[in-house]
Amino acid sequence: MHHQDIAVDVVLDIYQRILRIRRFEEAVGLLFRQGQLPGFVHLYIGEEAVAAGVCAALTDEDTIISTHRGHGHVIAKGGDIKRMMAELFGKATGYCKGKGGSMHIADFDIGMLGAIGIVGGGLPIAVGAGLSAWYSNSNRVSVCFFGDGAANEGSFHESLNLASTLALPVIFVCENNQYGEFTPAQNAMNITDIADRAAGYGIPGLVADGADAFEIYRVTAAAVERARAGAGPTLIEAKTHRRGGHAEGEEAFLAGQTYRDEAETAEAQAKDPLLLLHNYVSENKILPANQLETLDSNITQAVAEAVEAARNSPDPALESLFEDLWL
Amino acid sequence: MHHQDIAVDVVLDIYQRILRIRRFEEAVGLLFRQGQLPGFVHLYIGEEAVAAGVCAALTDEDTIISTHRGHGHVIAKGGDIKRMMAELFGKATGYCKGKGGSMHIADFDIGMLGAIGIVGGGLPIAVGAGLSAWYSNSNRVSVCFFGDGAANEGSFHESLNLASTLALPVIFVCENNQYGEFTPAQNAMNITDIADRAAGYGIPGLVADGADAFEIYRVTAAAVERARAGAGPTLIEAKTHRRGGHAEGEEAFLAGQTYRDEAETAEAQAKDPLLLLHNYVSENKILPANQLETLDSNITQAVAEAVEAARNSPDPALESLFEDLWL
Amino acid sequence: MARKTYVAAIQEALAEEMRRDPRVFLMGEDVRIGVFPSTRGLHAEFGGKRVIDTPISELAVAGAGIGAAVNGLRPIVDLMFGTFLYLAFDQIANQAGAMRFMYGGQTNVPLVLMAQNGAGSSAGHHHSQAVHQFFMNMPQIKVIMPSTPTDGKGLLKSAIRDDNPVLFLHSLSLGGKRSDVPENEYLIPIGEADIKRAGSDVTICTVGPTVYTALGAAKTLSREGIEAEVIDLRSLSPWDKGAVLDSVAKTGRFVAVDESFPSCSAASEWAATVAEAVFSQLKAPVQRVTNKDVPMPFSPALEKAVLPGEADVIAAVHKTMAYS
Amino acid sequence: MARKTYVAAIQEALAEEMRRDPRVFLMGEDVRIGVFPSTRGLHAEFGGKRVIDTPISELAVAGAGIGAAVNGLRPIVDLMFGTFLYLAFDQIANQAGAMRFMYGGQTNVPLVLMAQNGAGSSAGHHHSQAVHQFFMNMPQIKVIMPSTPTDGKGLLKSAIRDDNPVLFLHSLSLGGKRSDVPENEYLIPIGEADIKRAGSDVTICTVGPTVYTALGAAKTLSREGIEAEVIDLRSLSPWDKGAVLDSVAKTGRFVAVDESFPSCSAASEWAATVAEAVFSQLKAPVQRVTNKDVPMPFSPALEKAVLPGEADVIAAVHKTMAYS
Ligand SMILES: Cc1ncc(C[n+]2csc(CCOP(=O)(O)OP(=O)(O)O)c2C)c(N)n1
Ligand SMILES: Cc1ncc(C[n+]2csc(CCOP(=O)(O)OP(=O)(O)O)c2C)c(N)n1
Ligand SMILES: [Mg+2]
Ligand SMILES: [Mg+2]
Repeated sequence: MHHQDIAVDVVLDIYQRILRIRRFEEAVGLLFRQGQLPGFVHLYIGEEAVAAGVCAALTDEDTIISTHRGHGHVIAKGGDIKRMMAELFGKATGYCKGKGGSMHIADFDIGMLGAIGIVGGGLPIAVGAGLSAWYSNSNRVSVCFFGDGAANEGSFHESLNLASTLALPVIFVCENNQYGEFTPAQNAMNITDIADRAAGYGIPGLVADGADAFEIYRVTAAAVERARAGAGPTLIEAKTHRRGGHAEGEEAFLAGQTYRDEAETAEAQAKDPLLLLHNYVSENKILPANQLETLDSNITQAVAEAVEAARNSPDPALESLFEDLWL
Repeated sequence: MHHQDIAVDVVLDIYQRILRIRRFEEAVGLLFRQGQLPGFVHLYIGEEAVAAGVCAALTDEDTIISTHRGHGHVIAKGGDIKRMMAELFGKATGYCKGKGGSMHIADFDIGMLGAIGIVGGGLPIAVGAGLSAWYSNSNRVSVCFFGDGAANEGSFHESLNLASTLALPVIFVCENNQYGEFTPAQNAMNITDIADRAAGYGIPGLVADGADAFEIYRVTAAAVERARAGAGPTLIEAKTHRRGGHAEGEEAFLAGQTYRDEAETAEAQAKDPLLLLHNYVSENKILPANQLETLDSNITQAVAEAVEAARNSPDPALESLFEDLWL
Repeated sequence: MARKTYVAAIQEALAEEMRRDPRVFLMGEDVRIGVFPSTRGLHAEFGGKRVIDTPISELAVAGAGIGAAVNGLRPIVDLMFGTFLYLAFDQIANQAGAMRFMYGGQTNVPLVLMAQNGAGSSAGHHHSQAVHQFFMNMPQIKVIMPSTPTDGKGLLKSAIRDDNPVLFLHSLSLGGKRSDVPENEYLIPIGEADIKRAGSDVTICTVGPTVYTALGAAKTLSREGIEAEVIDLRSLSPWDKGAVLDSVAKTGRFVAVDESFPSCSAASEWAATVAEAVFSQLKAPVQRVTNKDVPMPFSPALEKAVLPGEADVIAAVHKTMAYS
Repeated sequence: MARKTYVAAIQEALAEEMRRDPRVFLMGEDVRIGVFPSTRGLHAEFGGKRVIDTPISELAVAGAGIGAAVNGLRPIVDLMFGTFLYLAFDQIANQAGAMRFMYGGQTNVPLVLMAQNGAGSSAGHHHSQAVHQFFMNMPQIKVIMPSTPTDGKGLLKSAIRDDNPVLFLHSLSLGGKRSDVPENEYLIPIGEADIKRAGSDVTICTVGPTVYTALGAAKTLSREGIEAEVIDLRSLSPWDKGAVLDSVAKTGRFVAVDESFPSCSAASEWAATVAEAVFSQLKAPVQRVTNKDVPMPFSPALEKAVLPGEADVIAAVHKTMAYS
């Protein structure tokens, strides 16, 4: 891990994105365990360096599409944690007025084109976002986040091939956290690196360390450059770990069954992206310890305020059911 | 082209399969132009060596699945041209009692599990056939024919991955005839060899000359051996040419537009698999000329009889609509 | 006014809208050459960026249309046969129809999907099913199925200008049909029925190719002294309940004719709506005339027997007239 | 007889049938651990060859089920949520339902598909739609949606023994429901309704979780002196028309309650059938109670408002009773 080619303000920017995601997700996990959140919740803890590294390499005009595990992507793209938290509570003040929920947060104003609960469902839409940039001769790049499990959906294949055929400015970011629900990736495919599939579409496929935000930033920046130059899509596979379960409360599903061993959990812990970056920033004296603490407490404070605001927000009015329909 | 490692009776067997397909398809083309056949008709002329070479390497227990361009596969697997022709006429004596038609011929007794009109629709079913062999510890191998166009469907991806993950005895035979309808394969994918996609599933991918029935036979036999040994699926890409249009009567769609150049047509002509094999068999004196002629006239005669029989067969009774429903 | 074929009218609608609005573009398998001739010639005028041949990848192509639509374009995605929409079903049901609502009104999806619907060319089950009923069930997907060149042009133009996802269904069997198409620009609003034939004795409600079946039946019935009112819905979602209910209020008898498998069909929807809304005016039970409830056969004789025919419509009308 | 949960009853049905017939096996995403707990424990008993975890590939997995079924096995394919069936829609509509007919009776497809149907867990549009109406339209696909553990077990066992494709829909919201499940082996035939409550004034026809909504409404209505007959269809295709028509012949009033978007819904099918078949016995127009016609919202308050509730059923009954 090194940041020789990366400006310090970018380093700090990435650090803050990661920290903001972490504190948000920790709060969400707690709220869920307390029974305060409806629906399903899939946390991004352990994978933050991917969203942060990718989004730091994008402009506000570039767009992203996300998954059921989407909170981290929204925050990394600059989403408002107040409106996110309110959405998780299903409140009128949420990003989608309570109509979307955890798996369907969007912020079109910042190029966050929506989280999608259907595994693999976002890839074709991201291709369309890239197509619109290509069509309009804009400089925009479209990024799609998806998991190792999604890489086995037909939509993955069709989307990469379509984007490649039309040389669209799309970056496919596969977050290989080694599992689709409880199924190890290696039980669902007969290859080690999903990046190897890129060759089947005639596009570059790269493996990157998902715990190293700098590496993610670098490969994304290169892919962005390629995309803006009209050279077409790139597949980036970020090897990462989810620290928690597939969904919060999965213990109930598991009912005592296990699907991960301790060595793996230890590895995930050692490769925690926040820990690594925190150590890096401290050791390299990029920010003094007290400023790091202030940053953290500010973010923690903001999250707490978001929770408080969400809790105190009204439920959506029933009439809102008949709004946001046909124009 | 050589047959040093292939027994003479296999050579002759392949030759007859090819010839039977050719004469059948020529008759079908004529009938269609004469307006005698309902529906759509997609001819296999020019691609015969693929079906013949593949099926010659299979036993009667092995199964195949076919496409909209399926007549050649049925004949190569040993189908009855009388019942095929009757089906094309939509008659009660057809393979499917007139309910299937050109795009849906099946003969379960000879392991021909059906032609499928949905591009890519056969691949998952072929995986299921392979799964049943694996499940039952049988020696059976499942073969799926499909086109270059189908290789861009999500079903291709999911099927190859699923078969590979479970190490099923499935052979995926991609007949790359360079076109999906009027779209050149190279406009629909950014790679030259579809076989390269096999690496994305951790299985072997081979390119073979679809005009050389011996080569097709050889690569299939090797894939069959691999499959029977429990080593899993293989992707074979046969480079081939369709001599005619996508569908009979496509001139009407084209309305003067063209999508192929003369060089290509000339190449296809030079690589005509029947011509090549005929020359080979003659030059190598595998069968004397007069016996070759007898063979041909017998087949031509059989096809003519099939046409005659089909024409004279009754339409299906309307009550048959309410047969072949729930058991 | 010139008499034009359905195909020509659709071609005109596409070309006119592409000329009018540079955000409108067309993509699909072989739209350049035009497997269905309605897209033919557009490539010559608009070039490869606005008439895009795609790989055979229905799910991704439909989804790319959605992605382009939420990014300010107005894509027309041709998926060829209605049954191929099955491969894109997820994108349509889960995304296209829901996105605007699901994201709290942040976006909208001005997408047109095109496909041929139903049977008639003896192509077997995989190419001959009617699919409109599936999309009628999905909230926030508009569905149109015009039966004449004139309506086809006017409704397709409305669809392209519509800010919401619209499924435009046409029929191979109508491709050569002709009608008078105005020279001047015109639009036909989505959601308005057309009363094809006035009548006082029974209301026949239908859409698409069976409009002609119904009209044929009405002619025969008229010779017997039964005057059928034939309503061509033209739009299936939203549909013109007002026109239908007004007609039934007048005739007191209702026959729904729909090329579709019977259960949960459009005919069921219309019949249930009529039975619910104007029960007191009904002189006889509502009747449905649909496909037989079996897969689509290849044989022309069998195919014809599966589809709703004039005789079936006449029988249903006789049944409703005989009721007492 | 012991009181068992729905989940336990389904587990039993699967285990018993797998024990009985070695051709029966289960595959799907995470069936080993059991995302829906009904498949849990089967792997321990039957091993990895008969309880197969698959990649996330709905189209191929469903198609592989079909391929295995036509080759002599009896696959049970768990596709998890009903909306994920959209990705396998092609294989179900084009292949599973049609193959036997299309190939002239050469084969049959003894496949069971399982999925959770509908809303109730505040999971948003992508996980909360009801899908049964789509499959009811497809010829030759059987659809069952039992509401009690007892029915669940008996119908699922019938489905596994059925020689045709059957879609078994269950509901997360019913997973913890308990009922008396016989110790001895039993089957419940596909296609037979269960009259949950006898009544003389109005027939309420429903299926799945809304059976409880209807029963709750019936209880309240009874206090007002209105006796509703509540029919749990249990099977949607084929469905027990006889039971419904007999009931309406007696009560003269009909309310269809269906968790589904309204247009082309199961409710529409039932209402149309009743209006067609027993018109003369109807004392009031048929009524449908369905979802509101909007995408499924996340907020629990909004979700509840979209779904048919007891108050909606009561209002529909009041309407039909007040009619004159
Ligand atoms: C089409 C579809 N199939 C199945 C599911 C259920 N499901 C939700 S998340 C998930 C696992 C996804 O794995 P992956 O893509 O690796 O993402 P991760 O959860 O690891 O971030 C599954 C199977 C779904 N939501 N959509
Ligand atoms: C899902 C689907 N999409 C589109 C079609 C229309 N169609 C029929 S054949 C064909 C081309 C198929 O190309 P390829 O797979 O290369 O097979 P070939 O015709 O060359 O043998 C197309 C697009 C179809 N039948 N099914
Ligand atoms: Mg994963
Ligand atoms: Mg081809």
